[in-house]
Amino acid sequence: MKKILPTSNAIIAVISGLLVLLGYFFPGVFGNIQSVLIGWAIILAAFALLLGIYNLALVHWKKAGAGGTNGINSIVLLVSLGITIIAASLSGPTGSLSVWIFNNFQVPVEISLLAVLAVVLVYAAARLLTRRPKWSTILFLVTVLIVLLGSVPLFFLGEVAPLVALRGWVTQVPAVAGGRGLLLGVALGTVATGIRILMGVDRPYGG
Amino acid sequence: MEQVLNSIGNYLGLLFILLCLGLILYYFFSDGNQPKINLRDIQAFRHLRREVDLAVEAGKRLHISLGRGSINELQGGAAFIGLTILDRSARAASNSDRPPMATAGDGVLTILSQDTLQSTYRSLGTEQRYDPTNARMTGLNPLAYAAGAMPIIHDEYVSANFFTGHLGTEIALLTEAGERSGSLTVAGSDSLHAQAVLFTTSDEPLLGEELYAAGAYLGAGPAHIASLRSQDLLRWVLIGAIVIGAIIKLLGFLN
Amino acid sequence: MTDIICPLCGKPNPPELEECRYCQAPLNVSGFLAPSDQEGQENPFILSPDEPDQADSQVIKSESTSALEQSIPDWLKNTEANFLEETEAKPERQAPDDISEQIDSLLSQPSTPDNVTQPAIDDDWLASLLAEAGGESSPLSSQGALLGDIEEPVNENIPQPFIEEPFKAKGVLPPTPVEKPDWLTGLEASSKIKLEGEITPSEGIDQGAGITESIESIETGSMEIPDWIGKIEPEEISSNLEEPASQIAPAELPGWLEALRPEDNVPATEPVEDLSAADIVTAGPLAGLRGVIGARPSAIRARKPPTYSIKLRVTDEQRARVEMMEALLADEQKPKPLPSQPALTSRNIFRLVIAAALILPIAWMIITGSQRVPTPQPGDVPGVIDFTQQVQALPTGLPVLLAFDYEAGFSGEMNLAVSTLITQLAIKNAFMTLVTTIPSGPAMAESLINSSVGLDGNQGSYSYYTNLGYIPGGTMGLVGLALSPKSVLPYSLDGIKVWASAPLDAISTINDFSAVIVLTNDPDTARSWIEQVGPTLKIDGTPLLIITSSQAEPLIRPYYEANPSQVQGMVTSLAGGLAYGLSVGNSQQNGEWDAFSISITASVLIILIGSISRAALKIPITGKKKES
Amino acid sequence: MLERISQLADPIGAIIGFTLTIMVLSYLIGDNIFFRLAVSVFIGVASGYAAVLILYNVIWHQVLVPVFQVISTGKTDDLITYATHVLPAVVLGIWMLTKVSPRLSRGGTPVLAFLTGVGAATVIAGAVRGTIFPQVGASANLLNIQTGPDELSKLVGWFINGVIILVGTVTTLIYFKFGIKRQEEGVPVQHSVILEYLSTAGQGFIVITLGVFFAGVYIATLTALIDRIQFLWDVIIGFF
Repeated sequence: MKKILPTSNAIIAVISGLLVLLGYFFPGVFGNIQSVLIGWAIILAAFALLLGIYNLALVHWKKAGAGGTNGINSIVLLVSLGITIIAASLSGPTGSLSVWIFNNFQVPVEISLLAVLAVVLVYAAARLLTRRPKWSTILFLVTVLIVLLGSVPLFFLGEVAPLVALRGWVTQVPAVAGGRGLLLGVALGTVATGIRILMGVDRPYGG
Repeated sequence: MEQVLNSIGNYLGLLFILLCLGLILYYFFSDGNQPKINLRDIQAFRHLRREVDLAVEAGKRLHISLGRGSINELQGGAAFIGLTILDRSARAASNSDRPPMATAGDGVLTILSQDTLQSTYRSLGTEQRYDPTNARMTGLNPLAYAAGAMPIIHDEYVSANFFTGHLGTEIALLTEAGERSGSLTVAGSDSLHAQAVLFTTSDEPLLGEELYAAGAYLGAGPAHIASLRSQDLLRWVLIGAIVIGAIIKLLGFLN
Repeated sequence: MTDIICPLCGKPNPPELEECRYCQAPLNVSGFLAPSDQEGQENPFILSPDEPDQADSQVIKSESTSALEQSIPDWLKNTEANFLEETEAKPERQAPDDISEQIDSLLSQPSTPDNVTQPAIDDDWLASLLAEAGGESSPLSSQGALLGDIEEPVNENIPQPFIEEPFKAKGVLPPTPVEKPDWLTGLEASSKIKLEGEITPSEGIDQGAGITESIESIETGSMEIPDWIGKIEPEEISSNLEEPASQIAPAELPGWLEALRPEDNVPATEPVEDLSAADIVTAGPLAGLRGVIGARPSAIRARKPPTYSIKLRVTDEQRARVEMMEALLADEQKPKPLPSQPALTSRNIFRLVIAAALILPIAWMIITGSQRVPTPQPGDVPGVIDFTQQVQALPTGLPVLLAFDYEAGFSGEMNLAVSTLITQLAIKNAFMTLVTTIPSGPAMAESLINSSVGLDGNQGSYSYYTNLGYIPGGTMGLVGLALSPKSVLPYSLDGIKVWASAPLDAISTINDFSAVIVLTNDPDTARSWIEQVGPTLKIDGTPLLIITSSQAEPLIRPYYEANPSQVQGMVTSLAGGLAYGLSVGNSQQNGEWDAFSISITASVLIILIGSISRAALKIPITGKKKES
Repeated sequence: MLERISQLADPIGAIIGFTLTIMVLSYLIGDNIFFRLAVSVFIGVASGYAAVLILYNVIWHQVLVPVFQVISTGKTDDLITYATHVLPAVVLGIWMLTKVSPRLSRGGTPVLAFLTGVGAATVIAGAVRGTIFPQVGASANLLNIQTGPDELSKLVGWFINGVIILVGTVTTLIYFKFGIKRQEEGVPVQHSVILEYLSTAGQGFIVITLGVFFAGVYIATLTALIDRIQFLWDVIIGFF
C-alpha cells in the first residue's frame, strides 16, 4: 500500500495533465475532456481556498489561546473575519454592507500599505549603492532616475524634453529587450518545471 | 515568421514541448554515463545552503514564502519551485528545534505545502514532528498575504527567509520585515516587477530563470540537472529561431 | 602554559620564579620550559624531549663500538659495571610508576659507555681546546655545568640519520688526533646551533654568545659552519611538528658533548678524585646530581624525560582543546544576529528623514491645491489615443466584458481612468459584464459603478450591467471563460441566470463581446489575459483594451507595441488617467498631479543624495550581513 | 478618490478609514501594535470577504443552485451535464476536505495530484503558447521590412533599435546559461570568453529592465502615498 499510493498519485497527476495538455493542441479530440477537467479543477480550487481560510482561522485561534499582544491581534483578526463573513453573507458580496466594509476597512489599509512601500522603496534605492557597490547597481540607479525624471514634468524645471525622449527610448528599446529575455527565460523554466511534474519526477502532492 | 508560427502554431508548440521532454529524458537517463555538468556559481543558492545550517545551529527557524501564485495559474511554476525548496529545507533542518515554516497566499498551495512537509517528515521517519500550522495561509489577496506573513518574520525566531514563488510589489513589505528583524532574505520570483523590487530590497535576489534552477542547485535530484541542461539547449533553439526569423523578415520573405 | 620544570624535582613552576618553589633549586639555568610554551622552538629541550634521548644513546653506542672503543681505558670497565648494576636496579624501582615505553627502552639501554667513554674523546678535545684558547674555559665550564645535568639524559640516544656525520668523518680518516678538527667542526657547528637554540630570555644569550665566539675564534674549518646552520636551523624551528629522528639529531650531538664537557674540565688524569671534588665543590642541584657520577644522575634524570614527554603530550592535547574551544566560540558567535538595536535606530532615523522629505512636499501641494504643472496630453501617454478610439468605436447597447482585476491598493492610481471609462461606457449605453479573477474584485466594481456618474448625471444611477463575480482557478478559469463564459460563471452575483436573457443570451464565446477591457494593476494578470484569452479574441478581432498601473506598463507595453499588437489600447497610471480624462473632455485634477511631480523630484534627489553620500562616506551596511 | 466620494456621505466610514490609515502609516516609525491591529483587521476582512465570494460564486452558484434547478425542471440533459461537469468535482472537493485532519490528510492526496497535473499542463501550455511563441515571434518580427518606416532617416533608427532589441533578448537569454565549460581541477570554471562578454551585456540589459520596472512600481506606490495624504486632508477639512 505504501508503495502503491504514491505511484497511483503520480499516475493520476500525469494522466490528468496529459489530457489537459493534449486538449490545447488537439481541441477537436480532447477539447471536451479538457474543459470538463478544467471545470473540475476550478471547483476544487474553490474548495481548496476554503481549506486555506480554515487553516488561517485555526492558526489564529491557537494564537489567540496563547494570549499576549499577538493573541489580541489574532482575536481582532478572527472577530473581523467572522463579522465580515456574516455581513457579506447577509447582504451578498455586492450588497451595500459588504461594499461599505470593503470601502472603509480594506481599501484604506491596502492603499496605506502601498504608501508605506513608497518610503521603503526609495529608502532601499538610496542605500543600494552602499549595499551592492557594482557597475550593475550604478546602471540600475541611472535607469531608475532617467525613467522617474522622464515620466513627469519636474516641478521647478518643467518638462525636460531630452529626458522624456531618453525615457521613451529606454523603456521601449533596452527594457523591452531585457524584458523579453527575462520572460523567455522564465517561460523556459516554467515549461521544464511543468514537464518534470508531468514526468512524475516532481511530486509536490507528497506522493 | 509569425504567420508560420500561427499556421502551424499548435503542432509547433507540441513539438517544442516534446523536444523539451525528450531532452530532459535524454539527460536524465544519460546522466550516469556522462560527467556531471558544472553549474555557474549563483551566490544566492550558496548562501541559502549555508543559512539552513546556520539556522539549525542557532536554533532558529527558516521561513519559506511560497507566494500567492496558485498552481492553477501560469505562475504555478514558481510555486512548484517554492515547494521544492521547502522540501529541501525541511530535510536539512529536520533536526532543528524549530522546524521550517511555510506561508502561502493560496489555498491549494497551502495544502500542498502541508503535504510537502508531512511527506518529508514521513520519509525521515519523524512524522510526529509534523504540525499542520507550520504551513500557513496568511491572507487571500497579495497585500493581505504579505501583511499576514510579516508577524511571522518578526516573531517566529526566523533567521532566514526564502521568498520563492509568485509574488508582486507586496514582496517589499516582506523584505522590509526581514531587514527590520535582522534575518537574511534570499528571494526570487517569476514576476518581473517583483524581481525589480527584490533587486533593491533583498540581500540575495534571484533574477529571472535563476529561480527555476533552485532544484538543481539544492541537490533535488538528477531530473533537475537534466532539465537545466535541456533549458540550456532550448535556449539556443530559441536564439536560433529569433535570429533566423529576424533575418527572414528583414529579407522580406513570408509576408 | 609556560611552566618551568624544576630540573631537580621535576615539578612545574611559574616562569617568573628564579627558584623551584618545591625544592628551591635554581630554575632559570636550564630553562626547562614546559613544551606547551608558545616560543617552544627557541628551547631545544622542548623539541620532543624524549626522542632526543634515544637518539643520543644511539650515538654513543655506535661510537663506543667504533672509533672510541680502543680508547676506553681499563678503569672504565669497573665504573661501567657499577653503572650497569645501578641502571638495572632503577627499572625495578621505576616500574611501579606508569612510564611510557620510551622510558623503558631508555632505561633498558646499556647507555653506560657514553658517560665514561666521553672523557677519552673530550679529554683530547678539551686539551687542544684549552691549549689554544684557555681563557674560554671558564664560560665553557659554567655552561657545561649548567647544561650537563639536563643534557646527559637527553644525550643518550641520537638517531642514525644524524650519526652519519661523524661516521663519514671517521670513515675517511683514521682515529688520530688529526681527525679531531674535522670531527670538531660538526660538534662546534651543532653546538653553536644548540646554544643559539637554547637561548632563553635570561642569561642564556650571554652564554650562547660566549660559546659561539670562543668556538668560532678557535675553529679553523669554520667556513663549514654557516652551511650547517643554514641547514639545521629551519629544521629545528619546525622540529616539534615533524619526525624527530630527522631534524633534532643534528642539534643533539653537541648536546651530549657539552653535557660531558664539565666532567672533562676536570683533568682526566685522576677522574675519581676530581669527581669526588666536583661532588663537594659545585653547589646546587647540579652538584648533587654530579656527585652521583655519570651513571646515577643519568639514570635518575633518565626518569625525567617521561615527565616531559607526558607533559608534552598532555599540553598538545590541551593546545588542541584550546584551539577547538576557540573555534567553537567563534562559530557560536557567528549565527547570532548583530546587535540590531543601534543599527535599527540609525536606519529608522534615515527612514524617517526620507519619509518627511517625501510627505511634506506632497502635503504642501495637496493643501494648496496647486495646479502649476501642466496636465499630460493624450498624445504624450502611449496607448491613450488608441484606447479612446476603441471605446468610441464600440457599438451602442452591446455587452462589454469588464474585468476588475486590480487590488484596492491601486485604486488611487487607477480609479480616475476607470471611472472615466465607466462614464464613457454609460454614455455608449454598453451592457457592462463585470468579472474578476481576484477575490476583492466584485466589491471594487460595485463601489466604482455606484460612485460613477450615470447618464442622468447622478452617482450610481447606471444599472445596465451585471456582476458575474469571481472567476476561480486563475489561468484555467480564464481559459474556461474564453471557451464558454456561461459554464464558468452561470449566474450573476444576484443569483440571476443572466445568460438566458438579453443581451447575454447572444454570447456563446468570449469573442461575442464587443470588447474585453481588463483593469489590472498586476502585469501577470494582464499577461494571463493577453496570453490565455488574447488568442481566442484574435480570431474575430475583438479588441482587448487594458487600463493598468505604472508598475505593469513595462510588461504590457511590448504587447501593445508588438506587430501585430496583442493589446489594442492601453491607459497607464495616473498620467494615463488624466490624459484619458482630458481626451474625453473631463479635466478634473486637484493638486494630485503637482504633488506627483514634486514627489518625483524629491525622490530623485533622495536617491541621488543617498547613493552619493553613503557611497562616499562608506557608511557600513547596517543590519544582518551574514557574509562569511 | 473612492473614499473621498464615500466619506462625504458617510462620516463614520471616513473616521474609520482615517484611523486605519494613520495606524498603518505608523509602520514608518517602526513595527508597533497599532500597525498590527490595523493589519489584523484588514486580513480578517479581506479573507472573510473572499470566503463569502467563493461560497457564492462556486459552491452556491455552480454546485447547489443547479441541483434545485435540475429538481425543479427535471431535465435529463441538465442532470447529465451536472453529473459529468459538477458532481465529480464536488465529490473530489469533499474528498479533499480530509486534508483538514493530519491523520486523514494522506487520503486526500490523489485529489491534489489531479489538481497538480491539470495545473502543470495549464502552466506548460500557457508558457509555450502565451509567452514563448508570441515573444519569439515579436522579436523576429522586429526587423520586418514591411512594417518599417518609409523614410530612410527613420528606417535607420528603426533598424538600429530593432537590432538592439534582438541583441538584448539574445544576450539576456545567454546570461542565464547555467552550464559552464568544464576545466581541469583548480582552474575556476567559467563561460568561454565570448559567452562571458555576451552574458555581461545581457546582465546590462536585465539591469536596465529591472530599473524601468522598479521605477514603475515606485510610481505606483508613490501615487498611493499621494492618495492617502489627499484622503487624510479631505477628511480633516471635511470635519473642521
